[in-house]
Amino acid sequence: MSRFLGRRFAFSLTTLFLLSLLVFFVGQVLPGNVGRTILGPLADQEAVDALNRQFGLDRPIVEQYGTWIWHFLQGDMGQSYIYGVPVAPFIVQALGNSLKLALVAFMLVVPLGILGGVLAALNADRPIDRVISMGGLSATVMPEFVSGVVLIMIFGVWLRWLPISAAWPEGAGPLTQLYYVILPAIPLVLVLFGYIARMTRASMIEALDSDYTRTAVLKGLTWRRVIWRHVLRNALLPTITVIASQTGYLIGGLIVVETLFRYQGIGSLIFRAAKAKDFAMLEAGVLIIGITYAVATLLADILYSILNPRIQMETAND
Amino acid sequence: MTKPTLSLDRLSVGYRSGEREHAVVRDVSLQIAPGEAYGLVGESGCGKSTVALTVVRYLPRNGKITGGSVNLDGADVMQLGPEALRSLRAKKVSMVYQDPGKALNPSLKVGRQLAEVFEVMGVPPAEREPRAVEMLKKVRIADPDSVMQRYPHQLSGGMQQRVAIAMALANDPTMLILDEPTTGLDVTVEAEVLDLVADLRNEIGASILFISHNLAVVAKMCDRVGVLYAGMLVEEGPARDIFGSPSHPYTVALLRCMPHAGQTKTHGLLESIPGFLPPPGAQLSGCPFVKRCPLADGRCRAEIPELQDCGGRLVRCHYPDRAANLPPSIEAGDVLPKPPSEAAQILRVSNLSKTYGQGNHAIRVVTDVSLSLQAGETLGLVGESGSGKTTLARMLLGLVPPDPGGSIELDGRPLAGSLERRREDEVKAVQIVFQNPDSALNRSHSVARIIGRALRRLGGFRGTDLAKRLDNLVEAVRLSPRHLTLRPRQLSGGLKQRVAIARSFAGDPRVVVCDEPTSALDVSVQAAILNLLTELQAARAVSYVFISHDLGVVRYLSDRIAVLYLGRVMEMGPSERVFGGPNHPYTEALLSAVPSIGGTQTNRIRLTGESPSAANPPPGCVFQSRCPRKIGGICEVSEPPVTEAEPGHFIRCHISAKDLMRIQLQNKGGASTRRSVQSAPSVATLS
Amino acid sequence: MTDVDASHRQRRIHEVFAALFVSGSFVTGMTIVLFWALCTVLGRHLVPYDPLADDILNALAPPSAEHWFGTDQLGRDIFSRVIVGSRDILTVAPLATILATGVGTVLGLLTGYFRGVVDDVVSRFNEAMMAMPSVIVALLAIVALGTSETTVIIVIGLSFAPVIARTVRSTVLAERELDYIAAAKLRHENSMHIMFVEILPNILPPILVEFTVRLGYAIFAVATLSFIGFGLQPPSPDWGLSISTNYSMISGGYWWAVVFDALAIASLVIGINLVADGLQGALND
Amino acid sequence: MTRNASWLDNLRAGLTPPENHLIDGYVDGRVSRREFLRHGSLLGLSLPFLGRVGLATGLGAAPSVARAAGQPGATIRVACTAPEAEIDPVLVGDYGAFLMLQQVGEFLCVDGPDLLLRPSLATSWKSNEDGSVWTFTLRKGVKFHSGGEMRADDVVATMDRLADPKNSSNALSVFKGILQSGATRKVDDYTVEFHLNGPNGNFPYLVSSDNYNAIILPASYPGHYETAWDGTGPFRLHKYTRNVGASFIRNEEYWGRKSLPARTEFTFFADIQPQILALQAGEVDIINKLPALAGVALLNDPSVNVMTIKSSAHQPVHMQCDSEVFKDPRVRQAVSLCLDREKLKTGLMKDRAIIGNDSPLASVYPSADPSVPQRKQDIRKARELMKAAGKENGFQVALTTEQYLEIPAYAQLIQRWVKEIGIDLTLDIMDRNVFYGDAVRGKSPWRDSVMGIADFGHRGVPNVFLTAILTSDGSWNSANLQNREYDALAKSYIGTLDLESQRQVAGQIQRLLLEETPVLYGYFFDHLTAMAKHIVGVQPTAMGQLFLQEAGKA
Repeated sequence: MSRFLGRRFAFSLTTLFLLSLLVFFVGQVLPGNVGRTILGPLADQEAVDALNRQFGLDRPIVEQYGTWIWHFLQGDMGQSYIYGVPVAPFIVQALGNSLKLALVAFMLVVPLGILGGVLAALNADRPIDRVISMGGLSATVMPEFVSGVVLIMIFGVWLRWLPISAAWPEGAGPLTQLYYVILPAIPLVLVLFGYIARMTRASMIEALDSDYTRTAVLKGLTWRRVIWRHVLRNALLPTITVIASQTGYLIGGLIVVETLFRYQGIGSLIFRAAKAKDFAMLEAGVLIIGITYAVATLLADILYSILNPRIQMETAND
Repeated sequence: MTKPTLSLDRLSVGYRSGEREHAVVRDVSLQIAPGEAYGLVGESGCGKSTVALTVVRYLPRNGKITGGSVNLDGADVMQLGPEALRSLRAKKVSMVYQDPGKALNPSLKVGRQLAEVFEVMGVPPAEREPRAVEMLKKVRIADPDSVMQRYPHQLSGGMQQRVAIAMALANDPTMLILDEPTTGLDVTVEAEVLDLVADLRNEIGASILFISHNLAVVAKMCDRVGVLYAGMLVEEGPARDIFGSPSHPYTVALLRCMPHAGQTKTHGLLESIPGFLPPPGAQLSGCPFVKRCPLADGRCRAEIPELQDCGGRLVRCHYPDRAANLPPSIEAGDVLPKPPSEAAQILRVSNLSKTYGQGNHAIRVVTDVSLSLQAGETLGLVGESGSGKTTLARMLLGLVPPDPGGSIELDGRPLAGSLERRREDEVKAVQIVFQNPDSALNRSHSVARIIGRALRRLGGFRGTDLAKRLDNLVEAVRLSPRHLTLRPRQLSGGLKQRVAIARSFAGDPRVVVCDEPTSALDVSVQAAILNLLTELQAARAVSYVFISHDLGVVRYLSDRIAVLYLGRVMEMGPSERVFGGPNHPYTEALLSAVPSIGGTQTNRIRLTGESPSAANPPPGCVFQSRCPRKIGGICEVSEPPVTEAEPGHFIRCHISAKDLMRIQLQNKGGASTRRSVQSAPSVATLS
Repeated sequence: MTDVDASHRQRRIHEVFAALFVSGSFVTGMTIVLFWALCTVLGRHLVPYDPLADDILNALAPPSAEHWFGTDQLGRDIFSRVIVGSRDILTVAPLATILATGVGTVLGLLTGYFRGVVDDVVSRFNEAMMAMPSVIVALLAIVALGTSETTVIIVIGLSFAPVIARTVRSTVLAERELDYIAAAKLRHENSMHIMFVEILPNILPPILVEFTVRLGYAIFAVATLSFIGFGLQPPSPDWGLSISTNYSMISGGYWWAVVFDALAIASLVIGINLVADGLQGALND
Repeated sequence: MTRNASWLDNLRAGLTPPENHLIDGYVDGRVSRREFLRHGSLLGLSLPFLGRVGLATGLGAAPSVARAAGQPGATIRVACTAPEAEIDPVLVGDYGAFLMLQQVGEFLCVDGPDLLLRPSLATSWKSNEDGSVWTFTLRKGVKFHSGGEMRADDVVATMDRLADPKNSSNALSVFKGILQSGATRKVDDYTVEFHLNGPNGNFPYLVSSDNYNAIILPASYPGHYETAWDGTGPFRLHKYTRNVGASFIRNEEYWGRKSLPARTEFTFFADIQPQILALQAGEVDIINKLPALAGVALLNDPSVNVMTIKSSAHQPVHMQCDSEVFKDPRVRQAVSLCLDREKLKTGLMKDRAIIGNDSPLASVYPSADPSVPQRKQDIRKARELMKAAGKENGFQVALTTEQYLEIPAYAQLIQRWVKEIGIDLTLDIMDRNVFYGDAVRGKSPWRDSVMGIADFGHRGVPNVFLTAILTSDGSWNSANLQNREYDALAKSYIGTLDLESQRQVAGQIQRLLLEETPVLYGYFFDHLTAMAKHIVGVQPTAMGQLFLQEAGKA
């Protein structure tokens, strides 16, 4: 077990290292000339050079990367080009908000998605399955700005049930915050519902068709008990990993949702940074998403290995 | 007659695929009396498992009963409401199937799954666990408390099946269905499980429906037997009668396909059944067997025969009395391979080992194997799963590089361990026929492309030359040019294996490794493939390394046999000597484990205990942990020497060949069951 | 003798096609996708107005016989814009997906077949790519490289490649254990032959399914980039862009300025998913 | 119409010649009442005074803004764009930022919603004879939020800070060539003199709310404005969160009438669409700056009031006069002749605009010469000009601009129109921040592009537009116009105090710019403020500021 964890942890670290290289490459090397990118194609070369010097971009690449990552590890994510202040507080605050939104979305979508998948699997190829599967699938690929706009129109403008701006008043308690976050969470729920339902449906059907389910049914167990004790137990294990694989999207992929609903998360932070070409902010934001994702998948793998006796065995023997 | 426990009345079942309904069980009627063991045999696709699933009303979603009824212990199964059906499953009927690893829930401990049966029965929670332990003891699990705490994947296949049987018997059913319960298990394990079932029969008094493709197993286990063909019951009667004097041409032909005890290739080719099973759902206008039956006439084609009573048995044939004189499918005078005359060694293997992993995790799957192969000779490699026979074969081919130290020589010249470093002519000299043609043939390439590519690469043929060679080769493996444009999935299993054989012969190989080439095939097809291999050997003077777990097949084809256990050669010698004795105790156990139809069953040598893992082999003799002939401390301490019992017959044992011979003759006389029982407890604790 | 047999087995091939065309989802999806594909190719010749022709005095006219879907805030014909609007997205997204599939397949084949250190490194790299949502990767690269259709294609293509590589790799891992690979090695075939001639044809079905699924996501991504202003630029009649500039119009009663673009995106993504679903069903049966 | 001449004469006693000239013009009908009031306020004549003149002439009284019937103690919620960078009164140039500043800070005088200058921290002002020295009298008893009383030293320090080139203040665009550092002098604690580089007839506008950087700060202002948010205004900052919003509370120590609302909340938006939705969803009460095109949904919404203020805000299209394609003025004229200005006004601006005539002297300015012929769309003539310039085959050029308000639509319209004369415009529409860059040549796509569209907010007087944008050394001369004649005219305009003389110079400028056409002025659009029906007492300015001290819910 510890061997497995150690290896898994080393994998995560490698991934993060590569991610940092990638982000650094795209953010600082690929543009060729950050100063030029910021100042635009028409700018004076002198001005460009001056800006690059200011960013320390005239130093060797390896040195730049080293400095950047070393500072990052110490919590110094660099200075914002726009605000002239350290990036870290922005990132920390935005990450906190994103996690809140992600948590709400998860708490809504995980039970719903699993329920949907289970219902679809139990009624496979019947109308209810078609509705859940196709509906979920379509919702998954529907751009959030389509669903988001529709939600704003219906619940915000016409019915006025929910605030369309996800900025809760200062000092709001958790319940008030929740009230403000529900509407932006719905597009996420829509996007993830189909995904989780589909995965759940597939593993449910696999479990339902399995020999051990047949054994359980032929034991004379009630259907309910077969489902709860034998089918779900095995079918839901893969769902953990599926859900974890969506954290990257949930933490940082929400540009549209966060912009539409004015939510101060990592997505909108990155979006603003991108618009303003605030590279330090952009790189830090993307790296934070990667770290969150790596941590989430690591946790999911650990959870999976705890819940799945076969993994324990394999690694014990390994 | 007493009221039968199970009665099927003109049962028909179909599967829906797309818009069509395919009949898989047609009009099957049978009864099983209380306490009776009824065997249902037939080749794959004949509908046996569907019958079993219909009895418990657990057909797949697309399955549908299209006619008839099932009556189980007085209840009409088709008419039961959900609760009644559940109760029937809980109390009256149990089922054990193939692949126990899948039948047990992987994420629940064995104890919990077993206790669940008692939960369904309404046993108070406190009593469930003790009763579960009791059940495990009943199926001879030596350490039930520890097994209760384990997950299924932590048990061996044999143990898993015991647990499954324990679960099936826990509710004391009136009807026990065993659907291929030993298929996929090793011979010795199969024998144990079968012994267990046979022993328990007396205790439980349940009726048994035993389903198997293995005629010998059914013959051993059952009172009465029904033979299914294309979803129809073609013959039914007492086991002894059916196997002794079959009355349906299909049954007759099927029994002839199997190599008889002692039959070898020098005696002549095997009989086979030409043609194919009608596909599921085919519209039958006459006897389902008509296209393959040498006796068929106009009436057989026009009219589906009824099951008729022929003196204590039922036969679905218009001419049941003619079956006994069914003409043989092979003409006399076919070319037979001559035994190798001059001892030209083609392949020589010395001290070959293979270790996977490193350090603490090293697993040595082949240890210090030396053997040789002569021109035109067949060397049989026998052993159970984990014995290293496939790894050994792959080392010969160069697919798996051996550990340093050993050597492989071809025609006296050393052969590189890895394929990449072998020369073209060395590569084409050693080829293989794989076990599973579905895996061995590229499913997206046509037959012509598969064989043509081999001819081009291995034979070096181009253009018209290649086309000519292709035709020759296709003809040689008895395929027709029609097949050339087809893709593997459009071919039956037998035809696929012919394509694979054609491919391996494309470069005129010196040695062909046959890795269980017929184990995925039905008996009737197996014979044809064995015949083909025999003919090719005769025509091309090729040598075979023939791997199989089926001793009958090995005996038929092999000139010499090597028996492997845990990566070591335990015994090697000429075929007739290995089958005649004296034997290594392991060989002895293997031989005695094989069920045979003939009924001249020798006393079983029971191996108890689990087969050890190659990662953790026992000290001393690797077989000592299961050996019924273990003589004491020496077996646990030192590796046994290899002794030459007779010229060319080697045995790796501390017991001398002479002593072995003596013991084994005694056993054949019927005296040693006691000995094996005695030895059982001492090793069982090792499990 | 084998007539029955062969025809039976041949039928199974036909069954895949039959299943596809019997499957309502595939036919519906294909119809929708083909409709938009047609609009992409012929759009400009099919529409009654130049999608860029403004008629600003007739802005925001409701749907009428003259303007079926009404006009937008510059008086441009929305019907023409919606029809022609498929062009950019249905050029960019499929090209990106083809690139992703190509790169992903090659990567997946190499890593799955060779395993070893290369596999470890590339797999970690893929994981690193997958840690970032594709829209974010795209954003990062577009900021770095500047907005252009080529950039969007390359960036989306490369950011989807790891997912496809992972799918391909896992099928290759299963495939390389099959004996026909050993048989090929026993003919001294080189690795290229084994990967591209032996393995590739067998893993095409999952690649095809993955392609359709990814195409849906690519459309999602391209539309999203347009919506946030990092994709296609005005005056392209692109749907995401249109929605982005008009969405508050709905509440003022000018629903037609948004609804048709939204329906267009919705129908396209649903169509593609129906196709993917149909393919998956038919190939898995 | 009766005239009370003696009263009028009484009133006129002690006025400067320009002031008397203005009254003459008004009485004779050469100057409209609106122009009279506006110019009068500029000259330092108080509104009550002007009202009395109006009454005396029988032409009606000055408008007065009545305190609306709003309930006190309300919370007023405003939607606005987010400040784009750190808020620093010296530096800010973006609308979101100066709106924040104006909530806490005050100016010497305010260019109000009716485009009349009215006193704020200065109670009155007066120029010398030629308009080169302006004297402002400061209000007494004004307290900074930080505690001290506002005095002349603070005003001097504030103005010097803005005028000092070292501080690279955004206000330099206003003060450059007019007011230098050190030229603001304290007379006594409550009197300040501005010694200008030369005569300037419009100077008070340059220290009014029009010059949004010119909020009066303590002399001791240490920088880092966001730490203290000092000022003298009716509201104090409660909380400011970057990118999210700001809230302000009533300043109980305010020198004037205490503000009605207890609290104001500003919510920052990146775009106009969500602001519209937020207003319709009832989450904000006011959208301070509503573009007509995008806001069309609100213009017709019965639950929303849209306040319209005439303004000189515009979106100039520059063509670089030294570029290969635009170096010939005939080409620039041809481009201008492609514009259908009527369409721009009614279609693009929903009639919330006035037509422009390729000069910044919009007709809202009293000084604009109405006799200059209006340029109209004339494709035929445009083609002829192109031919004459040897460009009958057209050319390709990039139109660089920003993603802001209706500019993208405007750009698309121009793109379509100039196609008629063979010009192939490629649009390069970028983020606003990026577009302006550092706003100096070499560091700003705006300044460096061959053709571009910028946006300028309202100014009470056209001085900045005439100088910074069009003079040879103008700091925002993106068209690179180098025209000595124009430079002289602009200088002369600025030095003129007298309305009629101004109008005469203006006419020359307008004609010259029609000839040169370095910049297209298609329209000047109204400042629109959308409010929920129940909100009253809000006072927007054309500049984009928002005075909320009188606001309330009806």
